[in-house]
Amino acid sequence: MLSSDSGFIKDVDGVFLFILAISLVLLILITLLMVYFVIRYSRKRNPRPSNIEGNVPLEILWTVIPTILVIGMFYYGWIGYERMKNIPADAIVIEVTARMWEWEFVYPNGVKTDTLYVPLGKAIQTNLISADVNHSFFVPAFRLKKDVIPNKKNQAWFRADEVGAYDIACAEYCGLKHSYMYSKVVVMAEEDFDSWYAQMYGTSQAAPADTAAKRTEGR
Amino acid sequence: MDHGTKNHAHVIGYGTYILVWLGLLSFTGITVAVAGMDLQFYNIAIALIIATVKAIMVMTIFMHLKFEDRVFRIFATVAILTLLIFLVLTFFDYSFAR
Amino acid sequence: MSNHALASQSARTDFMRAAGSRKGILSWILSTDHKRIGILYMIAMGIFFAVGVLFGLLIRLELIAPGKTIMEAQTYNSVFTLHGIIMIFLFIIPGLPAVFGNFFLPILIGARDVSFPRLNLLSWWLFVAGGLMAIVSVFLPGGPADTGWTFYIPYSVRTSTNVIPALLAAFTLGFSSILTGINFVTTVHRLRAPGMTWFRMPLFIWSLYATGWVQVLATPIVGITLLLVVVERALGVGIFDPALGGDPILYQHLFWIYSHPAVYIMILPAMGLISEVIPVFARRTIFGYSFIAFSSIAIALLGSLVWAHHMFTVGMSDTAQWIFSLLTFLVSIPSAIKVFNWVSTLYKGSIELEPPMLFALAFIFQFSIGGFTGLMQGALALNMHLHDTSFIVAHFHYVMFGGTGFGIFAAMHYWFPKMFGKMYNKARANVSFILIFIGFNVLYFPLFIAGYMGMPRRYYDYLPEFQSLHFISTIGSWILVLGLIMMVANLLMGLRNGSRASSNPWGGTTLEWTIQSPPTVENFETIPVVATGPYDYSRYERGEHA
Amino acid sequence: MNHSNAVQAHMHRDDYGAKIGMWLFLFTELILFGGLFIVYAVYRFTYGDGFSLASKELDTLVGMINTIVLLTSSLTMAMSITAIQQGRRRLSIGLVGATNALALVFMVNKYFEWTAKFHHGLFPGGKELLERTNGEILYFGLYYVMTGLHAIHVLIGMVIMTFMMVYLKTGHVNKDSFVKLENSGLYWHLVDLIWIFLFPLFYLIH
Repeated sequence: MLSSDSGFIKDVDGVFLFILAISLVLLILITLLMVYFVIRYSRKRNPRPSNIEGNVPLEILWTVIPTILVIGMFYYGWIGYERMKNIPADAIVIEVTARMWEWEFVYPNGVKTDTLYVPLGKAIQTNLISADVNHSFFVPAFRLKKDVIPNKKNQAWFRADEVGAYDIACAEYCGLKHSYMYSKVVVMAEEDFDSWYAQMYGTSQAAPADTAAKRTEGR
Repeated sequence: MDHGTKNHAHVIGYGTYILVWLGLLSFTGITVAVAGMDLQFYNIAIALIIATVKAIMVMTIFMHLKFEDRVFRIFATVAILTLLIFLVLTFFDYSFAR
Repeated sequence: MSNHALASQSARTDFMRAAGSRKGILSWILSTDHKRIGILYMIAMGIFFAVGVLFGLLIRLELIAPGKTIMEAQTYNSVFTLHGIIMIFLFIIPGLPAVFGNFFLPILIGARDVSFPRLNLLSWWLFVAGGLMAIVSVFLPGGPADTGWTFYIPYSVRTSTNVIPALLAAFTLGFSSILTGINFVTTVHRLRAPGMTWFRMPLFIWSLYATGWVQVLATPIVGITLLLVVVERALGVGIFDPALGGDPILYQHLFWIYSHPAVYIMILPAMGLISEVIPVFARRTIFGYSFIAFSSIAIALLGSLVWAHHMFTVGMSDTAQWIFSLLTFLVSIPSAIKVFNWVSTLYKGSIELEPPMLFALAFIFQFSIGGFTGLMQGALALNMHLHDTSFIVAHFHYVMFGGTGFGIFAAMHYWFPKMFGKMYNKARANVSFILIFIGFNVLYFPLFIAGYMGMPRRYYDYLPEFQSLHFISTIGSWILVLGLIMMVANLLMGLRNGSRASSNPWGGTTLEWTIQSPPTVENFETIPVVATGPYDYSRYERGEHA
Repeated sequence: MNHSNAVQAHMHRDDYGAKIGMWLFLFTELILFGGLFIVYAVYRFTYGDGFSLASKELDTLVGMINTIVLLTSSLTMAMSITAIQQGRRRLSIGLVGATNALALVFMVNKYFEWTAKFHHGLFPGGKELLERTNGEILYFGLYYVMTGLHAIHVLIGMVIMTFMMVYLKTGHVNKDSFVKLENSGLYWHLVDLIWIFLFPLFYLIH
């Protein structure tokens, strides 16, 4: 789930916490004021209302402050996104094909798998190709999502910083088995990956172990 | 703003209409003639500019916008601007590297 | 209004009983009286809402546990598609404008009807026709559409289900919505009573006016887009289909050019309604009238420019990404202004927590949550993670249901005595409110958490780690439905044998409270002359209230 | 706003309001076609070569004749309003009739143009067309949809004109009450306006 680490986790979670903190302060302020006013100025306590028509300085204040806050939010969101889209030049390029309802990964040496094996700490670039309808390449653990659109060459990248297996989901509705279109990113230590890669070379099909790794089977 | 009886106030003469019509026909001739030349990008620009001029002529005279209340002109401007903004914002996606 | 006028008016028959040239049901379904049309909409919409709720309940029930619970995946996909189509096109969009706008827009500006009464009736017929088409598409061979309400290309071209009837239904409903918009904008321009200047209009009217413009200027885009999918499917014309070189993303652009403003068609009238309710129950004038009025226009304007924030993950140009992200953040400001003004309207008021007020206050709370979580999705980096997860589902239900839905409920409780001349049981209304409020939040809040954890939306099945959240959510749906049933039953009981309501049970100051309940066919015997703003509560301030 | 007028509007017919309503409706039509123009613009941008190639197959002369026909019909339509304002009923009927006749000429022309294309196999799903490049397929897709939708509007216009001729004849539309004719005219001019843009986009720009 959300236990792993990739370059974007800090960015995404950082923006989230930033907006969440501001939102919570404002939400609590609004709610408490509302509740306080309802009690303090209930008809029993305050039978005679005061018709205050408005207050221009106040209006300006609560226009300007939110404007500054949201521009700050925009800025942090943008900075984080910049890192997501700048793919390092030394990234390993893996072709990802999405079709109803499975993923296929093709490595630079022609190896094909249905599970994505990647070395630890290396930048991985995924070239996203759709064989039929729209899909979306979603790795929640890496805070990574990019749509896979026919006729369009989308790319995404990530760098996994912890060994383990993480879910790949399809996040764009694609029909009957949309919810079963899961696969895994398996992050291996670099030497493990190298030996796996060398061993796989020449075999174009996925190893039997791959299917076992898929969570979707048999459900 | 006074209106209500406005309908009867502006009777536009046949002559005005015929003049506009002649103008429209000449612009049609010009645009066809220009299309025959090879001016690359300017072909598109000229064709669209002439079409816009013709459209303005139809709207102001044939459709009486020139003689109607201001509110109609504001409305028309809002609608056309809306469409233009839709177009421009869509092209913020297409005309930059994706 | 003088006592004499009141007495003579009470003797007149109200619009419910008035004898027209036609008898029986025809006197309703062929009526051009804006009030009858409003009630026709209410009935039709109520039925569709019940169906939509049922589908929602089925979705939640299926998701109570992983694996198959009550239905197959294909059925589930159709059910959530229909839930979306019904709730959006047949409930939320027409909810406030078509029902309460029709009934109260002419009354609130001191008119006898809308500008084009026959066109108004046509809108209702188109609405019914569209609704029937959507229902018929379920039973035709091929099965109900399973594309999601967004009809994304290329799936909508490839699936063998009945997409065309569903598209034509949506198109017809869009047309109905356009005609209502044209009618309202014209009515506001032409039929305001003497003295009813623009800045003496009730804020509900301002919001309907802004909504009308959005209906007129945005709906045709989705109309043509859906038609293009129809010709693409029916005739094989190459427009969006990638197999013929088409661009699926262009479809998304066109779809959201309408469908994002549509969100504002849904929420603006609710905001206007809240601006009506709060002053009445706080017995004081609204805080910052002109700021609320202008923020409606600003929302309509800015809201039309932010559509591509539904598409941050499709791979748009970077320029488009940041422009749409920035515009999205800016549209939150007028909404924030409204919220602050509403809360300030409570300050030094004389507040009575009647049922409509409870719904209105819940609106502010839930709409705020919906708005704040909307900010999160506007942030580009965060959007990459949240897009198409159940976080989004929770967010838009907080806005659409927690906002507009609660607005509709507030309107129902607020105007019920005026529309029918009877009063419902307030204690039961309060209990149903509490159930709805609790049920709603229990239902949707867990989906925020699940979404952040990576639960994608439109999933028939899910990983075991999400089970507890889905379980809580499903429990919430039961509480919510219980509350809804109780609320509707209470209103229906009020309709049957509620106590007689006076013409002004809440002490409101807008024009509808000056006429009898239910109103006469003509609304006003003589067209009123307006001399003050809409929320003049100075008599309460002076302590002189009857 | 002058309120005595607004009050009057409650009791009498509201020509001014009718015109506002008509204009609002025209905006929806404008945006309806606008959506298509956006599609056109994006695809011309993406598939410039295919569009250029395909557009050369349309006959500029046919397009020009139809442009002149529609412009002239707009003229007769506009003049018919002046005629009824002056109380010249028969002239007005004649001018609306001329508009209708010109619309018919437009449709006949269109019919021959389309059938010629069909003969060459250039229709949606046609074998000839499917063998071409994506840009050309999209061009012809848009050509049929946009001119087709426009033609439907011309047909609707002809129905409206026929009604107007009847109304003029029966006196339902007369010297003092001609807003229906005015609104029909507005509609007709919009149909013309759309064509003013369709013509260069499909026939002239290569």
